[in-house]
Amino acid sequence: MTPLALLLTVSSLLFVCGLLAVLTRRNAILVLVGIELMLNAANINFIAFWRYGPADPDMTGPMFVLFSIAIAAAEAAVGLAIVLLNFRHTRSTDLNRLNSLHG
Amino acid sequence: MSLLAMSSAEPSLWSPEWLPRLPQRLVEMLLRNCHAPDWLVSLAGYAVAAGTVVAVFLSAFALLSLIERKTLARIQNRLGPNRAGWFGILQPVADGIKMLTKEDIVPAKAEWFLHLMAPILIVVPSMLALGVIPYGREWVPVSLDLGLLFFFAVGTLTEVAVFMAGWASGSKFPMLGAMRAISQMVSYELPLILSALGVIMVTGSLSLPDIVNKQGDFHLGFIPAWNVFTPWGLTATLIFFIASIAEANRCPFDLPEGESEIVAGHMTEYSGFKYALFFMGEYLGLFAISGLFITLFLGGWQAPLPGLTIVPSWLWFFAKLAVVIFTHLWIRGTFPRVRMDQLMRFAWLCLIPMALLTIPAAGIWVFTGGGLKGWLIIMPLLLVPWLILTTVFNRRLASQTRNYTFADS
Amino acid sequence: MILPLLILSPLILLAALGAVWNARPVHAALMLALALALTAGLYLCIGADFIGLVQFMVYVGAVAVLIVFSLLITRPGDEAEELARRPGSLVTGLACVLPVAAVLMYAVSHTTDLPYGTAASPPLPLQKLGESLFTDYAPAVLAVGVLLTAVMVGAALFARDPDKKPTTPPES
Amino acid sequence: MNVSRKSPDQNGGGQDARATPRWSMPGLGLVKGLVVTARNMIQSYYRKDRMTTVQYPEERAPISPNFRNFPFLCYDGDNPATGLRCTACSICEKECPPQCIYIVLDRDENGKSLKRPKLFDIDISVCMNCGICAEVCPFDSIYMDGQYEMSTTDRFGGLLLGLDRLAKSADYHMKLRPLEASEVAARRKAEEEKKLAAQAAKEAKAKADKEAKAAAAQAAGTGKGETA
Repeated sequence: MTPLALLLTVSSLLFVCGLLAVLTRRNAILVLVGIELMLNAANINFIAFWRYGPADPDMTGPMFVLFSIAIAAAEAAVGLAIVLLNFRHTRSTDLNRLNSLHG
Repeated sequence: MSLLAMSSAEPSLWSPEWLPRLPQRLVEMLLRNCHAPDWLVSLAGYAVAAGTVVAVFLSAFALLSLIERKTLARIQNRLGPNRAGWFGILQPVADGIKMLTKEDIVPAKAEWFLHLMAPILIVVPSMLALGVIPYGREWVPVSLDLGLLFFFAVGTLTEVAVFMAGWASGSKFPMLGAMRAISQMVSYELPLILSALGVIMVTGSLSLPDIVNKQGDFHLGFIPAWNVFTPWGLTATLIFFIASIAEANRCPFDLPEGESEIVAGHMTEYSGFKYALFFMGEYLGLFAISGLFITLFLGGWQAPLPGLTIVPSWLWFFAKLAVVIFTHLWIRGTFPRVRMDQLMRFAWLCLIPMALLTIPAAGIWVFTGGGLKGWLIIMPLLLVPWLILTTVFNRRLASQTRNYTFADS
Repeated sequence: MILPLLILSPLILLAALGAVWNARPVHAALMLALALALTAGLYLCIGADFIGLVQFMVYVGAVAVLIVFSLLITRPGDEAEELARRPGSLVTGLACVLPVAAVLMYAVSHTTDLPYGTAASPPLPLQKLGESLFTDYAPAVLAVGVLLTAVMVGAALFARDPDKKPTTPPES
Repeated sequence: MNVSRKSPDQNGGGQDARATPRWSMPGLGLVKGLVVTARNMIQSYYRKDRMTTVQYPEERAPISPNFRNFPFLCYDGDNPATGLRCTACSICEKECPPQCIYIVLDRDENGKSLKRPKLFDIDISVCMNCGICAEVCPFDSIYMDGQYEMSTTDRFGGLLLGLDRLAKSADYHMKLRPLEASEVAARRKAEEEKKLAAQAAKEAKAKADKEAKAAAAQAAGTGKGETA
């Protein structure tokens, strides 16, 4: 097994884990946990292809990961702020109870 | 490992400059003479180097725990510990014996695994951070290209550890203490890192030995070219120092463990050796952050005057460390604990804007080439916002002054 | 070079599974922190030191702590009984996830056919990374800066109490 | 600053802090505080009057004459067995709120009271130092002590004081609380003198009575004899 294949397997399984968390968790914060896992899986792919893929003198992979990390942090901050704001209204972070908008 | 870069210079074995690395080199020589494989030689060398740092700082920790009590006592016109041994010199030993022989209590509602891991995770990052600081010209335990980033990265582990301690104890005061600690650390990490960015810009490197080497010159023949002697560096020094007090959880920013309010914060439910580990982690963290402060702004191991370079460089480092640590003690003995809202407002409204300003100031300093011109341009740039910020800050606090009817009589 | 990867990969997956399956929210968040920290270790092992340390600092130091902190503020109960009571969501989740997993694994198994198996790029040159970050990628850096500023202001506004009234007592 | 220089106490600068100027250099107050503590620290090394610590087991702070601790029994003279002022009247025993006093009256073989205690125990693990026993004692016998090093390794016997440990001489009382003791001594002396005088008067009276009676008897005898 080459390192590339190993890393890609890890990253796809990590992605699947994240997806499962997003689909099954009811707590909004834990759904964010799943999203972080999925972003992380994508980052592993970028690094793996930069390191073990075709030669990449421009370092596009790490660069993309840097931006991705910055945006993931921003996403977590905004996401958690929204969850907290919602928590202040409904006293709950349960996604199944956020149904006041469906017709 | 790509992270590790061996130092290649090989001066005489007995020069004082190399004294702290003598054990490491002796072990390496011994192993080479026994025809040990190369990886074993370097591994053993690193182990001994790490052991040297740990031994030095653990004894410094023991000494500091005594000196702190003596200094605070003198500030309050007391005598301090003076029973165990001559002038209380054996007090750390007595404390250690007491700590080690105490019962280790895990509360019934605690999660024992996290409860156990938290004190370990407090000590480990401090030890790791101590490993990258250049203590002398030839004494850098591990010379990393990304030393500064590494330092900050392992420093963030403390937050997780504090949270684990607070949460795993399963009781109220630790929880409150952990929440206070996390919000404080997150808030003060920003000015800490932002004020270090100017140094990175001017040096053009994240490697701590490079940063120290860059500060080796003397202006006008006697003013050391330390970063503190530049306008942006002075501001960054103050900000970094204040933020480092908060990061080390020391007075006046010791809210996470304010004894009079929440017992001992996240350490409330700990006893015996685990408590000692917390104590140790705190002091090692203080050493580490003070060491970084010296490295970034006070010229690391550089001598303060040109003629004094004959003194071994690591002695200069430890002299500066002693001065910085004493300042910490002095501040602890002087200022009362701040309130939580004051703490947060100070970080976000005062420190972070000023820390952000030091970055363009450092850029201007580089482009004007320093000197008098740099001072003239940068000083107003920093001084005016500082006066505005502090005045506004003081005003807002002054409007909330409380009259104590009985205490003031 | 593959040995550290072989050690780290299953650990990452186990930690991620812990983050997904653990019924106690705080444990799940700590498992996430562990998974992210181990991923940082993975980056260090394959020569992306800078990315690894940044990952550690941002994900473990900021994102995981943020998640843990909001868990403390909201104090959710354990999800164990809920998960046990409604296995339907689990079945649905798995039904959605397994095809995705199958597709991904198929793709990965074909990626191994690519001719390159060993390191093609040198370890990350930091100087060059910084230079291209502020020349070629300068617009992107500016955009991220604007984004982060907006996020900081926005999050502060979101999280602020609109009126200073005490919050309503929680309905039990 | 002037204020603090005049009085090098810890609260130096408290006065001018109240008269805060409208605007001062930000951070100046912090520096002032640091100067105060630095002066404290440095002067503590050469100014003896700053250091108030008394190194306890080697040296002791003098106790105040008003300091009162567990009770003791006073005796006159040198022999506690004979000089004890206590008459075992049991007033203190009855008044003691936590009832920590236990008295047994000493009697001779005929069951007649000897007006002295056979047993006088105070359990100081129960005693609450209220001093009521000392107040109610009509015989100036029980007083509050100034002793504070009462710790013992024996939880029961060590804290149960018997006559041997309770009895202390009047000289000790005089040394402990000279004012109160001399007052008591003067009063006792006066009483003693009064008693002596009364006794003398009584004796004189008795003698006079006796003489008068004798004289009367004689007179009657003679009168009787005369009449008979």
